[in-house]
Amino acid sequence: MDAKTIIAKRVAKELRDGDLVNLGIGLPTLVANYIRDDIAVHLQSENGLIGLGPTPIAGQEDADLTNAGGQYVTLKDGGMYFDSAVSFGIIRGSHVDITVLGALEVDAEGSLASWIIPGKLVPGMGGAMDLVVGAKKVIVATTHTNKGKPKIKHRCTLPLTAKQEVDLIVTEYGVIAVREDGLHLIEKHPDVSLKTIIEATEAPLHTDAYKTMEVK
Amino acid sequence: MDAKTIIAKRVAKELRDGDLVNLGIGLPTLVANYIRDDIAVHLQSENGLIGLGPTPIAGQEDADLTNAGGQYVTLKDGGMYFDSAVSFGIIRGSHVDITVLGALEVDAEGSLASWIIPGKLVPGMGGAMDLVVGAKKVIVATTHTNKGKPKIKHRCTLPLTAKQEVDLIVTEYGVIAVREDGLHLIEKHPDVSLKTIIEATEAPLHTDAYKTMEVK
Amino acid sequence: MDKHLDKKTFQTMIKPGSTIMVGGFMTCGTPEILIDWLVEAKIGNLTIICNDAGYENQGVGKLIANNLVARLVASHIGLNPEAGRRMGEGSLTVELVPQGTLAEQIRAYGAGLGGVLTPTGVGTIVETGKDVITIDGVKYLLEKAMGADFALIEAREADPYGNLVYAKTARNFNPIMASAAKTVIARVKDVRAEALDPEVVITPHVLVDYVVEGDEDGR
Amino acid sequence: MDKHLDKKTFQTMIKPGSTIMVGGFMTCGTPEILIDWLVEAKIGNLTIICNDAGYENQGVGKLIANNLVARLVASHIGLNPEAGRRMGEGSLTVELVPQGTLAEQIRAYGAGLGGVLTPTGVGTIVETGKDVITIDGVKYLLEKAMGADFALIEAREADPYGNLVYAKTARNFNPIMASAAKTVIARVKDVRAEALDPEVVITPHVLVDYVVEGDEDGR
Repeated sequence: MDAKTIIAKRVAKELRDGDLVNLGIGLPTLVANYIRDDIAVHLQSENGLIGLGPTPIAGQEDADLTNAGGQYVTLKDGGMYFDSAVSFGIIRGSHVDITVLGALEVDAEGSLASWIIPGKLVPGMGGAMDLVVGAKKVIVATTHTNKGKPKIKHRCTLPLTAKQEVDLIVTEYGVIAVREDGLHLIEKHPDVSLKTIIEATEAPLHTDAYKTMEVK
Repeated sequence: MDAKTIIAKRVAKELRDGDLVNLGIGLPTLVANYIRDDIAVHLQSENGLIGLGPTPIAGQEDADLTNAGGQYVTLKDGGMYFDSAVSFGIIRGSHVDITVLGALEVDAEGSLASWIIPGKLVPGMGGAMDLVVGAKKVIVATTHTNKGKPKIKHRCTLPLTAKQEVDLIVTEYGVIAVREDGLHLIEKHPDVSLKTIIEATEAPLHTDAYKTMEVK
Repeated sequence: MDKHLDKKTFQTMIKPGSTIMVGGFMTCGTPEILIDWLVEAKIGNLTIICNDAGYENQGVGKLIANNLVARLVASHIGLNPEAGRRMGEGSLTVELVPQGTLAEQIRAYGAGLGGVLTPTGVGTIVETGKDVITIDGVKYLLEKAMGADFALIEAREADPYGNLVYAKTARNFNPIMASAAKTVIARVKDVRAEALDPEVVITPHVLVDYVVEGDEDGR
Repeated sequence: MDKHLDKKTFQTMIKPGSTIMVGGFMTCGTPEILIDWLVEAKIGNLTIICNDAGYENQGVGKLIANNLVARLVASHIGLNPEAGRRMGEGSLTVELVPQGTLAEQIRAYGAGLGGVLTPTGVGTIVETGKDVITIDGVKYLLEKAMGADFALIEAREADPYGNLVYAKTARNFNPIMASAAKTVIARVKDVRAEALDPEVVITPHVLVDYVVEGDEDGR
């Protein structure tokens, strides 16, 4: 199983029946494929809908129905549309239970950098700043390193998306909880050594109480 | 013609084709009866509609369709409903062309007192403060005196609804414009002497350029 | 997800001393039956946030008449002399707020804002005790967001998911209150069998915790 | 009241140097034909307020590619490399704003508020140069209201009064922009013969100054 699949499957286990969830562009989008069939999870797309359904069948795309990545999507029964002010009211107002998004860097304080590499990549923050500040639970879904370089830092070096808002970091190596006293490895991939994880993590990591990560 | 009719008819002449207008409870409501047939004036009711129509025929009242006074009303073709935040967004955001409301006192600076007589009458301001601050043009429609006591003061003595927001005062004696340098009598009822008006007005009144008020 | 709520659970859920937003404008769009349930269970010491005080025997006026309200936040109380009387004698604390400010404070809370800057009330007694902030030469009052423990709202119709649409001017404060309380209880005239048209939903189901259905509205 | 607007009048009405809000989210809900009219008339030195920079040959990207934009206020520009290039070389000023803040600033202007207090951006570079206001121990940024000379919006349908409804996620920024500009021009796919249902109108006709009807949307 590749890293992205491991991560997406593990994040999906965080979702509960009735949750309103926003999945960021890229890796987080894959989470939708692994949501249990026996629970109702409502996916929000910040461009203005709740009830995001699967990708439309080829030829049935509707130019007026896209997600926040600009891709064609569908709407599930019971879903609805709203404007951008309402959409971010729902986001900022703590009505979103979980937001899942990627990271350039995430740190020991739970701060996240995900929207700009000054002088190199300036796409803009889009809705990420509001999502990270507003959602009840913030899950960062990211590969543990970027080409071997740790993404989980002592302190972020890039401009922040939000300060001290991340609750959980899910990588292909394990699951890390952000707590008052720093980062805690709470689950470890059975095939990855603790040494590997510690070496791939710049931030100090509490490793005194972890379980085996469910990988299936 | 009684005072209220004179006032309502004169205020109606201020309305232009396409105007969005809010008529306060009481005397201002009567203005609706005198709007020219050849113009489209859109009446807003701050409890949540644009397109206020006439009072329903007896027996056809709808408990879900009332005005801001709690009275049964109707909706004209092209009208629509909205919530209170949208309603006051329209009001505060200068989308209302004219608001017409009554007064306990109005003064030489264009300040208005209309919502409270401390220790005696405390109904609350309702939507009046927002309307007076938000509307493009504020018309006070009031009898010139309260049982002979001037209502048009040098300075209001009662708690204000809004400071320096009134544009025009229409009474049964005439029409008074509020300008930088104070109050200007711009129209005088043909049957009322200038002396009567000046005596019934506590605020100083510029009377150097008035026309005859159209009373019909 | 079953959002049905019965009277007994309702009466157990709402504790004395709660802060409750009640929808409606002079009782148009007020969930009378939920108020009756509060009165029946004598749940008191309440802070009520509502556009107005209703009438003496209608809307939140019933709570006031039954001595269940300690504090009322409203834009006017003129049609309920009993509220004025109790305010005068000191048995009811009334906080009067401009209607547009009240709407905006509720919306702000629901939208996760700390507050808004409004020109309404500048230079009046509404300004008392508030921060005045000048932007580009214009004065504004800083009005803080306002939330509640419960919102009791009324809608025309719910769908099986709990999406809501409203009836005419009975909409008023109901949709914004649905965003601003920890627990939102909607009394609806009907629950339809099919999902509502996604273009016309006013209150998304995720904001609605419980739905009380019934034809009897107590009016 | 006839709200019909033709190309020639449109091109005369909008002056170089104007501030223009353009609806749409990655061009979904962007009035392409109105942008084409601006490009054709070479109306330049514009400040554009839009969720994003569109694509290189779509949406407001067409204005950027034709060198008509001096300043862009948006939440991201990632799908239009040309915007990034021009930003880098300094021929385009880009002001990046969190999406929810942008929406709220526009809504605030339309609703006559001076600004709002948002927790978004606290502790980030978005905070730079802004007032930080603490309420009940929580920090908020004071974000000012944002208006424009023109709003160019797209709707699914207008009625003869100019009331608007939108199509699915093409709604996005369009309704709030309709409240925040001196002159609002709506491009609609159709103008229907009868008034819209008063319960489903999203943008009231009083906010809409002009309507451009047409089947060709230029996409």
